[in-house]
Amino acid sequence: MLDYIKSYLDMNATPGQAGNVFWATVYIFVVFGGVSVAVMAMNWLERKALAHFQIRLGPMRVGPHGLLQPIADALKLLTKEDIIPSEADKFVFWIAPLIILCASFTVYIVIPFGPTHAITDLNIGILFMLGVSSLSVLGVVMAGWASNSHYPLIGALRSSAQMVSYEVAMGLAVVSAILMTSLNKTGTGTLSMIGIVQAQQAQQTWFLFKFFPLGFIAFGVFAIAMVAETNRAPFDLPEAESELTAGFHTEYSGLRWSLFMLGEYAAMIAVSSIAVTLWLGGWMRPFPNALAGETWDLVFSLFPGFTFLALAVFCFIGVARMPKHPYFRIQTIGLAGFGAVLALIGLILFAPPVRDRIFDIYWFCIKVAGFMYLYIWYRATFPRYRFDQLMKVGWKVLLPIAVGVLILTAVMGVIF
Amino acid sequence: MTDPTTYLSHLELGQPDKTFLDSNELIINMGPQHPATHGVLRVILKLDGEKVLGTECVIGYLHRGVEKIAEHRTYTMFNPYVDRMDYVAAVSNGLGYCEAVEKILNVQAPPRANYIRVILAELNRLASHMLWLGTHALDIGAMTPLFYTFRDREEILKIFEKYCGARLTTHAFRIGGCQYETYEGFEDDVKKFLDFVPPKIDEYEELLTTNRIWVERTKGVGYISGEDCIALGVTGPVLRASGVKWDLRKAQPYAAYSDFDFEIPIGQNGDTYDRYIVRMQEMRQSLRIIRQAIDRIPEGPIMAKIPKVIKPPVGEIYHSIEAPKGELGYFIVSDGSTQPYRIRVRPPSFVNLQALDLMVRGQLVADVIAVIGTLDIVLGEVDR
Amino acid sequence: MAPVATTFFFYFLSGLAVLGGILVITRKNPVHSALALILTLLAVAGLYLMLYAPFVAGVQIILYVGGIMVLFLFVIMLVNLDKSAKEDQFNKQWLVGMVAAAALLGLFMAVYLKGKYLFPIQEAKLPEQSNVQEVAVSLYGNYMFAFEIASLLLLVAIIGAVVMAKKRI
Amino acid sequence: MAEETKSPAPPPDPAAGKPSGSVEPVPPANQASPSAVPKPAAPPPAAAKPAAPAAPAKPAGPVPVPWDSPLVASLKRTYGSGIREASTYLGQNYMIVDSAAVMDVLKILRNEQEFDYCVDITALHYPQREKQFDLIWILYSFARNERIRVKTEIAESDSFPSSTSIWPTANWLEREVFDMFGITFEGHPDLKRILLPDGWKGHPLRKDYGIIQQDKEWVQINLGIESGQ
Repeated sequence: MLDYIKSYLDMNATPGQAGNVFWATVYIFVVFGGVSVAVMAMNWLERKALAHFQIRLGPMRVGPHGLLQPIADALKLLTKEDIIPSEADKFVFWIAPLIILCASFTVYIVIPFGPTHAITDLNIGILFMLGVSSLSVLGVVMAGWASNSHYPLIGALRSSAQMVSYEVAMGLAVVSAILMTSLNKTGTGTLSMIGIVQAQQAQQTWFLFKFFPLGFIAFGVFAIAMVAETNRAPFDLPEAESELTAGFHTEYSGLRWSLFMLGEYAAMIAVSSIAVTLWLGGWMRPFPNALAGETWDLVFSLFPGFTFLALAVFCFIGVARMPKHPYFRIQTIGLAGFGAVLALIGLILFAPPVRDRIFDIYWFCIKVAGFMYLYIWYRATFPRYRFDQLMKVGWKVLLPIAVGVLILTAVMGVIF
Repeated sequence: MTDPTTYLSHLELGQPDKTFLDSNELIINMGPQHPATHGVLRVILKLDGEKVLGTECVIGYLHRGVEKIAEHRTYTMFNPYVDRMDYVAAVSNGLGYCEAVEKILNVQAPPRANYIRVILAELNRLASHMLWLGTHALDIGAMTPLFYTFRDREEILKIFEKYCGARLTTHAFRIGGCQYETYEGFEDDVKKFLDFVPPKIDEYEELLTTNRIWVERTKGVGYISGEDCIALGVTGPVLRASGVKWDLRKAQPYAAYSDFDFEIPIGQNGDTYDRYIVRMQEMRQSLRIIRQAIDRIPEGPIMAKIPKVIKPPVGEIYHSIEAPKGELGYFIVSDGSTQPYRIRVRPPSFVNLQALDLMVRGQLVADVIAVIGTLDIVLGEVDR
Repeated sequence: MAPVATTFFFYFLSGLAVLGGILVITRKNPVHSALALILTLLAVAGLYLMLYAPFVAGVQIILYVGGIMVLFLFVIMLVNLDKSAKEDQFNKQWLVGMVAAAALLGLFMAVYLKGKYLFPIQEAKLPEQSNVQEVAVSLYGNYMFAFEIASLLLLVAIIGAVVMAKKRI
Repeated sequence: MAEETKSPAPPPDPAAGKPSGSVEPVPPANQASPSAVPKPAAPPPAAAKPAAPAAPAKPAGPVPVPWDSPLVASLKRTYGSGIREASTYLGQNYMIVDSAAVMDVLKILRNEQEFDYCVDITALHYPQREKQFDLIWILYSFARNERIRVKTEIAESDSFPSSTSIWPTANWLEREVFDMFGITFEGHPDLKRILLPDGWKGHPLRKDYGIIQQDKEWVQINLGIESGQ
């Protein structure tokens, strides 16, 4: 048994490929747990960042700087009364959030956090991701219809139209990235997520910069479409609070509502992961070609530890700035403790065995976090599109651009 | 509540375009509990998909019978009540009421009082427009301007608070002038504010004026022509954005407005974007007026000679001012007693709201929100 | 990786597909029917996976479940179907239906009994690693003409739909 | 109120300051500008000293003075005694018109005299009078920068023609008058209560409307107490 467990560690494949059920299970738990924690962190971060964009403080009461706010929110939502409208279609109403949640979590099966850090590697990986993430629109439609109310219905109609429309542009942008994998005489193309990153590794470039500016444009199309796909500002029409109160989940409350939120944030992280994998070199560290060599590898592998240490220092600065008042004592101690934990993690990350294993995961997560920050930034800056304008952007702007880029990429691929 | 369909009795909506799917129209109740109806406005929308076939406003949820109350109060006692109508522009409401009563008494507020009134009323116009901008932008989906405008509106409210102790329902003026002399440092505060706020207005404009989504959401939305405005009695920035250069401060100057040099910004297209631009320019013009007023504020008494018991002679008077939202009129009928026989308030929001139906027909649900925002209504004033 | 519990999954997925099919025709509520159809489609996608055709399975999910069924639901929600919900589902043409079902049953029986001779057993290739390439070569190589014909047909259908749906051209 | 010395400035001739067709109004021509109003006499001692009985010694406030203008003259020529009174009070012009003629007068004001903006429609209730209601239109002309009030007396039973066909803005204003006074307008597209709920009893702005009774009744029915006062 132990051998069975250990045998995987020496292998150079994902647990799914190795057929190692134990490690696959561990990975599934780790990934799903990690995603759930990331969603909570994202929740806190969004509220804090948005607040600072808007000259306010955001959550400050629950825990130091509101660090425990997501937990408090989760507890509140869990204990809230779960209301099902009496005229609602009970079964559909009940199953809709589950579908969204399942769809957005299943996607994580194929996300490559590192060359071996994925639950499994499907040879239709990217297709699988697009397919499964397109299932979440079903949940939205069902939720809107089952609520038996006008606002959710309009929200559902909007979102189904929106998600189906933007999937087209998104798919075409993805295809042009996939085309790049097979080019440059590096072998045949692939749909596998790990294969795509390996292709970038082999070509010594991120696809973002390949066939400049084609990769860049395709990435742009995807970056816009993915915001629309996840119903986030400025494309948050299905849940436009000023128009449709809360869109398709108007009638939901408590736990079920929190499942929607969980699904939404998980989907945001998932599509950002796709973008990172396809265009930003996945787990590769920055400047793989310009700053190559052993020394640079070492320098970049020290980044994770330093990041955590920096966060710890940030916490300690916060501790120093805490008001010296008995009322704040617990908060101060909590923040100091949090900083200490972060510092400890940072120190552990300097250890060579850990460092080598964690290095690629770190770069992947950092890139995804960048996208998450963009999501917040959009939300703070942009007004909301109107429905017809949204459709216009999707069909008349993004789609032609995506088709054009696709054709040009194919031509470039044949020429070079 | 009554079934919404019975409310639609008068809506001559015509048949929606028949499609192959024979999609039937949807009737939606927007409000009274809705985040974007600015209070308790209830709009019944008749939709074909997302297209608005017709609307009907149901108002009165905030009706307090102000006009009836007036009949049972003396002129002085009624003064604070007017602040509660348009509670975001309480100073303007008070100004209109005090001037109307002064007119029927045939007295004249002293010049210094008039200057103080102009300064406060223009500050209030700024505050009202800032609140409008923040909520309007929030309705269209831009969250951030709301917090910026509230930050800057706060400075105005601080001045109000220092002047008269109240922030929102100020009751700043009295019949015959002002009760309070300006506080120590009033001029400095106002001057500081005048330097503080122009960059902030630039900031709002930077966020919105050239923002593509903002322009697309507002250009061509909620169009109303100047003729329609006049026919529907729509006044204020909405009228001016439709190209009619009419502002009571210029047309029939009251208080000290004839002393100041300012422009009436107008728009050409009569759409939501023009109304936005007009209001933004009005904010700058208000600053101009305040600057002139604070520089030239005369010394002297702040209260005219007014009898202790206000007992206007028998007669009636109509007086109106340019409130931030349009023409705010007071029609006072006196029977010679201490209590008005009747006070009629001509609320700009109420009359402007009538234009909603015309402005949103044939547009989308999202535009209804934009148009409600751009009309800048305050339900306290609509319902009184 | 060796397949696990193939038989179980085959019967499980087939059972799901059949169950979904039955639900589609027995549910009175059209939305429920559509959801049952989605169940069937997903089960069939699973069967494709078992046949080592992951590309087809993925496309099945993207196109049918993510696209077409969403449009179905879209239309069902827009159209007022209260009347049809009250109607009896098996009232008309049941005789014709029976005959058709019997004919189909006969066909299945014939294939089951005589299939061995008609379609000789052939060990299928398991192109797991290069599935997409195989499909592409078939579509754009061997069956180029048929593929183009199909796409032309679809184009005609699209234009027809636009012409019919648009109020003013 | 006798004719006294202190009268406001006489109304200037509207024709003098009348721009031709420009949209931008000129500064007020007939609206007595604040500086033009003569300083009022000392505050009416009548309020402070009600004992003073001598009528001539009582300094009356401003009084209405007849309003002469081509507009009034032409209207009077057409309607004769239909125009009962045309006066200026504190610089504000108003005319009292017979209820039979008022719709025609309004139409003429709108169509021929450029009073294209109906500022307000409201009513007054005088329970002692035979014709209990005063109906008032406040009109404004952008071209002339001039305001007038048109007043008419109607009885409760009268059903009065609606002016929505003249000014669309009259729609809600008339609904409010109906809501508050119970005056019905014939030909109004949708005459129903606007500010009060549909089931409301009575019309609150009438002088004989009892607030206390209404309140008592409500608390007796809904709260089961004797009085809310």
